[in-house]
Amino acid sequence: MAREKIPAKSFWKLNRDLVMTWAGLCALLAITCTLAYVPMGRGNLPVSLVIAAIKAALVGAIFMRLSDHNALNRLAASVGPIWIFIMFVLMGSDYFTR
Amino acid sequence: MSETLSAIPDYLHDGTTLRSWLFTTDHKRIGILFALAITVFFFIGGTAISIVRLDLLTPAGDLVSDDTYNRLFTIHGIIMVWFFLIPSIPATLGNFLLPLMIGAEDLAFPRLNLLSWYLYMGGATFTVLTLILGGVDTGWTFYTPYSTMFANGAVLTAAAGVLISGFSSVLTGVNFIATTHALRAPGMTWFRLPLFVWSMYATSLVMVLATPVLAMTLVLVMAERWLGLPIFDPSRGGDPILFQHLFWFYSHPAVYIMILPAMGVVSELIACFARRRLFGYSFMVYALVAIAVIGFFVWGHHMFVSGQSAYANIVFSFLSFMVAVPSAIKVFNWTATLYRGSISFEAPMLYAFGFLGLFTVGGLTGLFLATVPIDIHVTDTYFVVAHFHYIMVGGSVCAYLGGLHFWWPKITGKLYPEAWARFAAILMFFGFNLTFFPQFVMGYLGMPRRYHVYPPEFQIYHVLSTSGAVVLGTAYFLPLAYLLGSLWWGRNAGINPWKAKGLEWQAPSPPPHKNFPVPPHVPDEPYDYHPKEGPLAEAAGDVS
Amino acid sequence: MSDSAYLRPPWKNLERQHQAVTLGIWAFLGSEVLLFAGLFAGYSVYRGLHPAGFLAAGRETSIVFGTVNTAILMTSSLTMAMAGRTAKARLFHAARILLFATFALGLLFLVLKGFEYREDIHKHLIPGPGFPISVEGAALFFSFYWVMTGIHATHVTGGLVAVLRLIVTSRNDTAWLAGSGSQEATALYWHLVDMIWIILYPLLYLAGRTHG
Amino acid sequence: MAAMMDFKLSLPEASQNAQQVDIAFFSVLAISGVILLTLLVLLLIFIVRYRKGSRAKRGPLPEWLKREFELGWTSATIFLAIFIFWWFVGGSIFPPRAFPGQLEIHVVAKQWMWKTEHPDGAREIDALHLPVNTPVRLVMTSEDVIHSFFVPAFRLKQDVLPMITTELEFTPTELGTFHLFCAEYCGAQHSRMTGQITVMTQSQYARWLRLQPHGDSLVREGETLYAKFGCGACHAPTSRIQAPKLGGIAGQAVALQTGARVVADDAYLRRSITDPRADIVAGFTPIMPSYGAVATSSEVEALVAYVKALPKEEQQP
Repeated sequence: MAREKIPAKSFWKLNRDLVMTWAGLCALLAITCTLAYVPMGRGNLPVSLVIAAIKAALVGAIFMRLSDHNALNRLAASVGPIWIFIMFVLMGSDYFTR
Repeated sequence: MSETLSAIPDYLHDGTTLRSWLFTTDHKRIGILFALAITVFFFIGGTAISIVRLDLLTPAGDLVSDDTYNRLFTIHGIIMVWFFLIPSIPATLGNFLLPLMIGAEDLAFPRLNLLSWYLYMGGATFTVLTLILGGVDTGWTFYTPYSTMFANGAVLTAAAGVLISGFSSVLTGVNFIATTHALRAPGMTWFRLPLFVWSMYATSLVMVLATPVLAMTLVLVMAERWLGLPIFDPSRGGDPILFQHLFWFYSHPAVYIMILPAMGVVSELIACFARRRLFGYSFMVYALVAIAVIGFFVWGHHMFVSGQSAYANIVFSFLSFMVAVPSAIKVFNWTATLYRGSISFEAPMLYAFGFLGLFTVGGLTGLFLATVPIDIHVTDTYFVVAHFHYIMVGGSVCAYLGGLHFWWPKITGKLYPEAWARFAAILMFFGFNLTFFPQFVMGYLGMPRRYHVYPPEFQIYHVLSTSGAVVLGTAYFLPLAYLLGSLWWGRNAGINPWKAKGLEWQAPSPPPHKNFPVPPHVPDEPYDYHPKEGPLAEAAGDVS
Repeated sequence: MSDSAYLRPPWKNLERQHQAVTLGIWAFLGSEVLLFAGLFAGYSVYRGLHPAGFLAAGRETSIVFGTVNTAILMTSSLTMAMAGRTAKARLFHAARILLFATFALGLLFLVLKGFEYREDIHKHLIPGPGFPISVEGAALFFSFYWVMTGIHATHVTGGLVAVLRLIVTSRNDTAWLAGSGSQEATALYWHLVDMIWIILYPLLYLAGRTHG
Repeated sequence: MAAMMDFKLSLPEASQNAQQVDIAFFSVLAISGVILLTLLVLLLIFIVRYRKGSRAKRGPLPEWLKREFELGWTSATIFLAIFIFWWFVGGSIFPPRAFPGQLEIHVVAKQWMWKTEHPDGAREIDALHLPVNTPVRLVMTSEDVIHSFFVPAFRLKQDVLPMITTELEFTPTELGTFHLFCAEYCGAQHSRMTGQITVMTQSQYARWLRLQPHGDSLVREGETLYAKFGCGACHAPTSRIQAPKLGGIAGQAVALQTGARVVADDAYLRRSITDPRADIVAGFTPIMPSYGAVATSSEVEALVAYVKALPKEEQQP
């Protein structure tokens, strides 16, 4: 098969949303790394986890194409986090009341 | 049609070399490979526990040493749970029947299916290695810190065996889920699926979501024992109860990996031999899925005396009562299916009746264990041992044998000897009750489990139990003998000896490599044992 | 040229085969998530029991390696996603270059992780005799550090093998990248490994940075 | 064989708790019995009446009737499950708080024996003597693996964990000798880790106690350990090193660095020894090393007992 020729412009157009997402991820990485050095007492952990969750959601929605996948795949993708939630809630019912 | 059939070799004769078996991607052959392997393990695990039961005839435990006793019940537990019960129905009957029942050629990922078998065998190799190294004495539960810091057995190889075979069950689950979604024949809508398929689907969910947690727990145990990393060790800040949470997060749902498929099998048997559509089909489906999901919320009822908080005890107790509801609904529906049926009593149906009685006793005694104050008294006693054997042996093994007899004509093309089979089924029911019912009584009286020596007042119950085990053991050897014998001497079964509904009975017996010579189409509701009069019934008759 | 050449038994329809592969891989990813759930749960419980130890230990991990590696893995995710996009646009040559980039970045991640491990070992950050942090719970942190990063590195290695397979198989048959479901399946797995690292990063590298 | 004739079908109810558990047990047994019996009778009727070839009527059932049945037994089952939960679990679950006047017995489990210690220092191995009708509180810990303290006659069981203290509270109500079992598998001689609980009248118990050789009481043992570990170097009232003073601290509210206030109960004292940095007292630097790996669980218990016995000191100027 012949090597395809692609104009740089259409190549950019094809991948623009992906690159933007990547830039967003890098920005969030810089923010979370910086914020880790800002004393917030107990606030540091939740802040870093929320940023991590946003990053993970970006990867899931854009890179893993969950935003344009069918409902079944989205359901399958949501099962893991839901089950982790169940695990934490029920284990918490022990550890928070020991 | 029959001429074209005879031209295509059935799956058993489609290649006869060892290679054609070991590298097969045919779901039916892989089912057979699994069946062979689990049968071997069933009898290894059975031998171990036979020695234990003989030893328990005397209160002083005169037959084997303390250490040997502990290794025997441990290997019994590990083998029976992970190398027999977990793969029993899904990997053998499930593998064989799932594609047939939905009208597919094979599972969605045939090579992945073969990989499942090799992973199982990899885990099995480690388990055999554990036996060669002298066994392991942690109990199948691997509780820390005993397993990580104190046990001297081959904990690492035992844990590795379980870990590896766990991946086999994850891959089987993934395969079944994708197959059920994507390979149903035209007309086979979700609510036309046989309940066995639904039960496989629900089981797969549990396998996929629970097994990895066990895998990671075992990795942590291995890291602590082998690499000396502090993880559960309380003297280095760890929490041994954390292990129990993680372990039971898998191991309670694992019970549903064993019992859901059994429920699926029994639904097929009862519908066929009562000649009646299952009562409340959609409720049966919801109940299966509900059990699979709620089953994840109840693991803490194994830990009422562990030192877990009293609030957690209440939460888990309540949730455990809730999981009893869908199970009860299933029992009611099976019973109601018999109403206005036309019941015949072939061996598979006898196994189904056995299941119904034994599972109900197992389920009802579950109520005792969900009730915290009662559980505190009877947990870690023979009451619990009896309870879970009623579920796993009375329930799952009974259903497995019932299913094996029911589909034996389809799997092998031969009929088994009916009289022997009925005798074995009845013998098993009596042997089982004689073995395990006395254990309820001695459990309530305080006989702790995993005891090698015991106070003499419990001896009568142990003697009863051991004598029952002799009967039960005989009842398990009988099918091994006559089923194997039927391969040579059995009469040819024909396509549908039971006149059962379901797509698998439209394929030849045994089916050819790609199952259906003509791709099937499904116009009917499931279990359509009483078709309506008129042209519709004619049309339905034409399809087969 | 027809993509139906990539039909595998028992499939009759390529689109359905793709759907099944994607659903299967999503189910498998659900399983993978639960694999790490046990580690997350253990980490959370112990962090709750020994907050001081976890903060003291968290300071000792190498934030430079951790952050750079996060960026590398996110970039590899980008190249992987772009590879899928370009393959779908039938720009197979570009897709293969992007797969090479993904492979190289993944390998770089592992190499840097190796250097980081060497530094950790040099600082005796292995629980046991000679472990330098005396605060209770710090050793537990490092148990989880080693197990979490170790299991994650195993997954990266598995991902690299899968990416290598894409590169090798598409060498003579570039259209295979779009025709079979393998590229998409591999990509989903690769992104999940990235996602897990994104969650591990604040747990292992950002704890306790405000003190000392 | 004579021993086999010795079997019992009932178990003494030798504590207040035992009666409650038995009521629950036999109530659930009755409920289950009725359910099982109904089911078996129905099965039998259906099997006979609808056997193949019988002349029973067989037409289809109307859909609405089926749905009524489904909803009926679903709601009945849910109701029954909630009822059993509410009736037998709801009320009886929370262990009562410790109260004065309880006989506090310390239990240490190790492979494969039970060591018990009475408040005045009398010690027993694989045995425990108790006065009847006296509230007892067992404070239990293990020196190695997980064990479980199980007395069937009391219907009580509690896991005994290493480095963690668990408690059991009960009141023996019946005289006699009862089995003590280890119910959590703990290794080779698990089944030999048994003992005897002897419940005596209160005067018999007093007499028995007097006749025991008295080892050091827990407080005295704690005093020795306090000196051995050099706790006084920092904690003594005269010490110049900054450390919280311990006299009379037990039961008091303590202000922590985080701003929280906690009550210095047993658990707090234990934690402060094994994991001093868990709760740092306001105004102090966390310089105390952890004694979690140095002191055994039973030594920690002795230290806690000693600290609790320290008198409140005069305020230093």
